Amino acid sequence: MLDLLWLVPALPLLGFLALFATEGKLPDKLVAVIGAGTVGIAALVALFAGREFLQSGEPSFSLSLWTWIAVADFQPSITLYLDALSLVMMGVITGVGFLIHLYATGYMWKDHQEPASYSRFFAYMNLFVFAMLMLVLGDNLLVLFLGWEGVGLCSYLLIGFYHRDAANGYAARKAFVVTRVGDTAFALGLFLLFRELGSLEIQQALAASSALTPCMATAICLLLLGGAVGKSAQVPLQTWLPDAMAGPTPVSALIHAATMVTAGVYLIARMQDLYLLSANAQHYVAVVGLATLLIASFTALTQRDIKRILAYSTMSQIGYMFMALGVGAWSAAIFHLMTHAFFKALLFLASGSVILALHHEQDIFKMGGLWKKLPVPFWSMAIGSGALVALPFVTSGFYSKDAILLTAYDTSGWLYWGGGVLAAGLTALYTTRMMVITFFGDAKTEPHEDSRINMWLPLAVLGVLSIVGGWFGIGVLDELLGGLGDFSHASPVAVVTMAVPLLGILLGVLVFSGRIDVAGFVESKAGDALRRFFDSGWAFDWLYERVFVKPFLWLARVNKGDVVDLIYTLTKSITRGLHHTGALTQTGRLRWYAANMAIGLIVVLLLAAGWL
Amino acid sequence: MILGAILVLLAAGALAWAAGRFVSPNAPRWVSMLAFAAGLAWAVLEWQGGAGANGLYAEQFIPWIPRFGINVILELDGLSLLMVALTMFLGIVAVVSSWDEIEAGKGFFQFNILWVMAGVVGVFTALDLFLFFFFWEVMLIPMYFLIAIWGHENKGYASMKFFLFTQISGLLMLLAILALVYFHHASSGELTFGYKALLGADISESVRLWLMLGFFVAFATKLPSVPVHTWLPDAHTQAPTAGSVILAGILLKTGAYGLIRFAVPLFPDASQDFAWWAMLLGAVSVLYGGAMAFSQSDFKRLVAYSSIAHMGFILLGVYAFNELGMQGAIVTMIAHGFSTAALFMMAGAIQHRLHTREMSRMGGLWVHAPRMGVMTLFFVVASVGMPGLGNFVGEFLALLGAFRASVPLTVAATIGIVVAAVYGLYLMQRSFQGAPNPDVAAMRDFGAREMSVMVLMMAGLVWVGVYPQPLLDMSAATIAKLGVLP
Amino acid sequence: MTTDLVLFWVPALVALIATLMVITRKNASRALIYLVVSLLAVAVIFFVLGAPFAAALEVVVYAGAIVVLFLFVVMMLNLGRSSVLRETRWLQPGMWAFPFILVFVLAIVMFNVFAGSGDETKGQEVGPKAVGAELFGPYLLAVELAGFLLLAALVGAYHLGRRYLEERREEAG
Amino acid sequence: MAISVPVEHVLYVAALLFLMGLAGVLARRNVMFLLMSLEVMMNAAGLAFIAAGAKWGQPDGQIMFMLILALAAAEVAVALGLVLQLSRRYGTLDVDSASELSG
Repeated sequence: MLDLLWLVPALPLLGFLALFATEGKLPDKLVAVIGAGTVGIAALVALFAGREFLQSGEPSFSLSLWTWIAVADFQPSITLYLDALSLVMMGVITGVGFLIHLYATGYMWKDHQEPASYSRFFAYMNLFVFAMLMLVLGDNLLVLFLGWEGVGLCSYLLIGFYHRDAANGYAARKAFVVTRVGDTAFALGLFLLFRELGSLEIQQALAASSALTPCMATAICLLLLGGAVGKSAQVPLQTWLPDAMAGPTPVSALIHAATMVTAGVYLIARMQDLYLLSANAQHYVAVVGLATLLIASFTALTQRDIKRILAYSTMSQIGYMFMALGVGAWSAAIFHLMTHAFFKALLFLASGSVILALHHEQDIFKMGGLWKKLPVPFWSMAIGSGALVALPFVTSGFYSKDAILLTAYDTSGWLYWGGGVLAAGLTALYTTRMMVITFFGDAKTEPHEDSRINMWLPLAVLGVLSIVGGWFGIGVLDELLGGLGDFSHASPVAVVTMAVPLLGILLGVLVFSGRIDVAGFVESKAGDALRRFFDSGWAFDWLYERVFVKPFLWLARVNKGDVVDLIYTLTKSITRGLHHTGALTQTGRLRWYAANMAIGLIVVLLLAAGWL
Repeated sequence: MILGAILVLLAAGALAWAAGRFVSPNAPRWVSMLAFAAGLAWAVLEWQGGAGANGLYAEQFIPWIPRFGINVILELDGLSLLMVALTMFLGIVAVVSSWDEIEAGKGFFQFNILWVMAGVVGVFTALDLFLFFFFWEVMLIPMYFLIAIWGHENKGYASMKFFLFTQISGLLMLLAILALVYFHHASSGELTFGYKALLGADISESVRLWLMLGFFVAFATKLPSVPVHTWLPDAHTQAPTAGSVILAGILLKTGAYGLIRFAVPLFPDASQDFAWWAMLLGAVSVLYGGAMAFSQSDFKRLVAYSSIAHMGFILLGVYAFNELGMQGAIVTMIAHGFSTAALFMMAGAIQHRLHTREMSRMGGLWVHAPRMGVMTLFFVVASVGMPGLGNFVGEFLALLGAFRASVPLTVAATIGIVVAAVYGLYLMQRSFQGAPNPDVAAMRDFGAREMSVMVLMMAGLVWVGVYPQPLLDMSAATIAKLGVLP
Repeated sequence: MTTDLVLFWVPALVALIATLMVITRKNASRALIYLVVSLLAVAVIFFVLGAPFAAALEVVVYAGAIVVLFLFVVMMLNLGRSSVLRETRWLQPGMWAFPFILVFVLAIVMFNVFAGSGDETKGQEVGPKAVGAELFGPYLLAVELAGFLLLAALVGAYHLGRRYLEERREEAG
Repeated sequence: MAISVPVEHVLYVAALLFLMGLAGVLARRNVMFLLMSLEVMMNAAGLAFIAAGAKWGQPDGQIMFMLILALAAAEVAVALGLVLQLSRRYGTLDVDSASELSG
C-alpha cells in the first residue's frame, strides 16, 4: 500500500483533469461524485498508507517517481517523502479536505452562476488538493515550491470564483500578488540554499546544513520565512487574507483556514534543523507570530462580517503556530495546526450554513436569534468556538494552545507567554461577540435552513474531531513528533493560561449582551478612532496602498508611452530637422547651384594645391 | 537535407503564391500547412534518427564562393534541432491563427510566412557567418511585408520601425563579421567565414570587445532587450496575428540563439568581461518590461511588453556563464515560444471577433467564451511562471544560474516575478473577468480547429514543465560543445 | 620670343575684351556677335599654338553652328526692346558683387596654381592628319561615345522643340 | 606655323575666360545669357586643353577639345530646346522662375 502513495496526490489530479477535459458538460451529480470522490479515495489511500507506514516503524519512507530536471549538479527529482510531519499534514489535507468537499457538494449545489461553474469549482478544488499534497509530500524544495505556487494559483482561482464581480477579482489578485512577494523571498532562499549546499533535496540539505556559516543560515532562514509569512498571512504580508473571504465559504474553510495558510508553518517545521542553526531567525519567527497574533486579535474585535472575523481569527491562530515555531515548540505548532484545521474548518462550514440560510448575508448585525432556528450550525459553531477559545479540558484547542503557551513560557520567558495569553483573552472576547450577536438577541433575518446529509455530516464529523482531536494529539502525535502532553496543568502559569479565556468569555457575554454599557467609550472620539484603526486591520492596507500601489500605478500611468522610446523619437526628430535644414540648400535656383559648384571648385583647388 | 528543407519552404512559398492566383484564394493556406507539417515531420524524424558520433543530427557542406572562404555549411545539432522543430510547429500555429483573418492577398501572405520561416531555419542551422547573415536578412524582408501589408491601423510606422531597428543592428553585425574575418585573415593567413575556423580566432583584446558588441547589439535588438526594445511593442501590436505569433514565437529566439551560438563562443573572453553589463540589461528588461506591460491597455501591447520581460531572463541566463543559466535560457526560449504565441493567437482571435484590442472594451468575456477564457488563463498562468509549466523551468534555471554569477541582479530579476503576476492577472481580469461588458452582445467561442492548436501548445508547456529532460539532454550536448562554460 | 608673345597676346586680349562684352550686354543679339568675335579670337590662338585643325573646328562648329543656333532661338523668341528693358531691371550693378568676389577668389587660387612652372609650348604644329590618326586609334571609344551623346542630344532637342512647336500650333489653331 | 610661349600665359587667358563665363552664369538671370556664358566657359576649357597639347606637341589636347566641342553642341541643342519650353511654360526667360527642385 505504501508504494501506492503516489495515488494520494494523483487521484485529485485525475479528478481535476477529468473535470477540466469535459469542459463542464458532465451532469452535476457526476461532478459531485468525481470532485468529492477522488479526494475521499485519496483520504482512504492516505489512511492505509499511513497505517502501513506507522506499522513499518521506519522514520521515513520515500518514493521516487522521476527526475524532474537534471542540469549539471542541479538534479531535483519528483520524490514523495513520508515522515511523521508529512503524515499529519497529509491526513489533515485529505481528511479535512474530503469533508469540506463533501460539504461543498451541497453548498455549491444551487450556486449556478453559469452552466459549468459547479464543475469548475470542483476542478479547482481538486487541483488545490493535489497541489497541497505535493507541497507536503515533496522531498525536494523545488517540488515543495511547485505545490506552494500551485496552491497559490488555486487560491487565486477560488477567491475570484465569482468572477463577474470585479471586487472578487481584485481580492483574488491581491491574494496572489501579496503571497507572490513572499514567494520571491522563498525563491531567493532556494537560490541561496542551492548555492551554499548544492542541493535542494530537503533531507540532504538539512544533513549538510551544519556546514553553513551562522550568517548564511540566518539569511536562508529569513528568506524562507518571507515565503512562509506571505503564504500564512502573517505580518507584514497578512493583508490579503481578509479580502480572500470573497471566495465561496468552503474555499475559505479549506484553503484559507485549514490547509494552505498553514503551509508556512509546515515549511518552517520542515526546515527546523536549519532554523536551529540560527537563533536570530528563530527569534524573528516568534516575533512575527506574536505581532500577527495581537494585531489580528484586536482587529477581529471590530469586524462585522462573520467571515472576516474568522479570517482574522485564522491569522491570529497561525500567529500562535509561528510563535510556537519560534520558541522551539515544533510539535506543538503542528499539533495546533491540526486542531486548528478541525475547528476552524468547522467554524467556516457552520458559518457557511448560516450564510446560506440567510441568503448570503454575512453581516453579523443583520443576524441574531438564530440558535433555535438553525440548530446544526449553532451547535457546530458553538463547538468550534469552544475549541477556538480553548475551553479547558473538553476541547482540542485547549491542549494545543496550552502546549504552545507553556512551552513558550518554559523556553523564552514571560514575553511570548504573556502576549499569547493576552491574545487568548481577546480571542475569547471576539468569539463570544460573534456568537452572542449572531445567535442570540432579536432575530433580524428569517433563515431558511436547508441541511442535507452531505452538509451536516461534515459538520458533525468535524465537531467530533474538534473535541477529541486534542486527546488524539496527546496520544498519537506525541508519539510521532514528541514534546507534547507532559505539561502540568496545576502550575500557576498554567492556571492563568487556562483562566484568561474564561474571563474573556465572561467579559464578552456581559458586554455584548448589554449588561455592561460600553457605548460611551465606543462612541467617543478616541473610541471611534480606535475602532476604525482596528477595523482597517491596523491600517496596513492604507500604508501599502500609499507606499507601493499608488506609486506603481502612477509610474504605469506616466510611462505608458515608454520613455525609452524617446531616444528613438528624438533621433527621428533630429534627423528630420537636419533633413529640413539640408533641404533649405535646395533652392531650385540654377545659379545658386552654380555658385556652390564654384565654391566647391575653390576648395578642391585649394586642396590640390596643398594649401588646405 | 537541411538545405532541402529550406528550399522546400521557399518553393512552397512560391507555390502558395501561384496557387492563390491560379487555383483558389484558399489554396495557399493548405500549401503552407502541408509544408510546415512536412517540416515538422522531418524535424521529428531527424530527432528519432538520433545524433551521429559528432553530436549532429544532420550536416551539409556545399562550396559556394571558395575564393573568399564562403561555403554553405549547415549543421543540425541539439539546439538547432529544437529550434527548427519549434519553428515548424509555430508555422502551423501561425497558419491556423490566420486561417480566416486574411482577406486580401492570401497567396502572397502565405508566401511571406513561408519565406520568413525558411530564413529562420537557415539562421538556426547556418555555421558560416556569411550564410548566417544572408539568412538573417532573408527573414527580415518578408516579415516587413507581413506587417506593412496586412497590419493594423498604424502599420506603416510599425513596419518601418521594425525594419530600421533590425536592419541597422544587422549592419553592425555585418561590420563585426567582416572585421572578424579580416583580423582572422591577418593573424592566420586563412580567409574564411566558417564558424568553426573563426571560433579560435586570435584577436587583440582591444578589438574583440568591439566586435563582440557588434554581434551583441544585433542580437539584443532582436531579442529585444532594454533599451533597444521599442520596436517590439509597435511591431507586435500592428502585425497580423500570424505575424505576431511568428515574431514572438520565433524571431525573438533568433536573437537568443545568436547570443548562445555566436556572440558568446566567438568572443568568450570579451563576453565574460561584458557579462555583468549584459546581465544588468537582462534584469532591467525583466523589471522594465513587466512594469510597462502593466501600463498598457492594449491586449497585444501588454503581451508584447511581457515578452521583453521574459527575454530578460534569457540574457541573465546566457551571461551567467554556467550550464544552469544557459539551459534556463534555452528552455525559456521554447516555453516562451509556446506561451506567447498562444497569447498572441488569443489576442488575434479576440480582435477578429470584437474588432478591438483595447481591454477597456472587453471585460467579462468568460461568460461568452469560456473556452477562450480557460485557454487565456492557462497561458497567462504559464507566463506568470507557474511551476509545472515550461516557463517556470526556464526562468528558475536561469535565475538559479544567474544567482551564482551576481546576487543583486538576480534579486532584482526575481522581483520581476511579482510584477509578472501583477500584469498577467490584470490582463486576465480586464479581458475575461469582471462584469460582462454591455457592448459585447455575443462572441463566438473557439472551435475545434483553434482548440486543437491550443491544446497542442498546452501539452507542450506541460511537457516542458514536468519532464523537460529530453529537451535538456539535447541542448546539453550543444552547450558542452560551445566550450565556453567552466 | 617677343614676336611669339605678341602673336599670342593680341588675339588673347581680343578674346578677353569680347568675352567681357558678351557677359555684360543687355541685347542678346549683340552679345552673340561679341561671342562670335571671342570665339574667332580663340580660334586664332589655337592656330598660333599649332593646332590648325582645332582652330578650323572652332570657327566652323562654334562660331558657325552653335552661335547660329543661338541666333535662331533669339529670333524665335523675338527678344526685342522689351527684353532689353527687362535685362536692365534684372542686371542691377549689385548683382555683380557676389559673383565678382567668388571669381576673384577663384582667380587668385587658379593663378597661383598655374604660375611658376616655366614650361613653354613646343612650338610644333600638330596637323589634322596626326589628330585624325589618334582620334580613330586609341580614342575610338571616345568618338563612339561622343556619337551617342550627339544622337541623344538630337533626339532630346527634337522632342523638346517639337512639343514647343505643337503647342504653339494648337494655340494658334 | 607655331609659336612658343609660356604655358602659364595661355592658362591665364583660359582661366580669365573661364572666370568671366562663370561670372556671367552667376550674375545673369536671363537664360540666354546664361547659356552664352556657359559656352564661354567650355571654350575656355578647350583652350586649356589645346595649351596642354601644344606643350607636349601631341594631338591629344586637340582630341579633347573636339570632345568638348561635341559636348557643347549637344548641350546647346538640348538647352535651347529647354529654353523654348521655359519661355512657353513660364512666359519668361528668368531662370529663377523654374525652381521646382526647391526642397
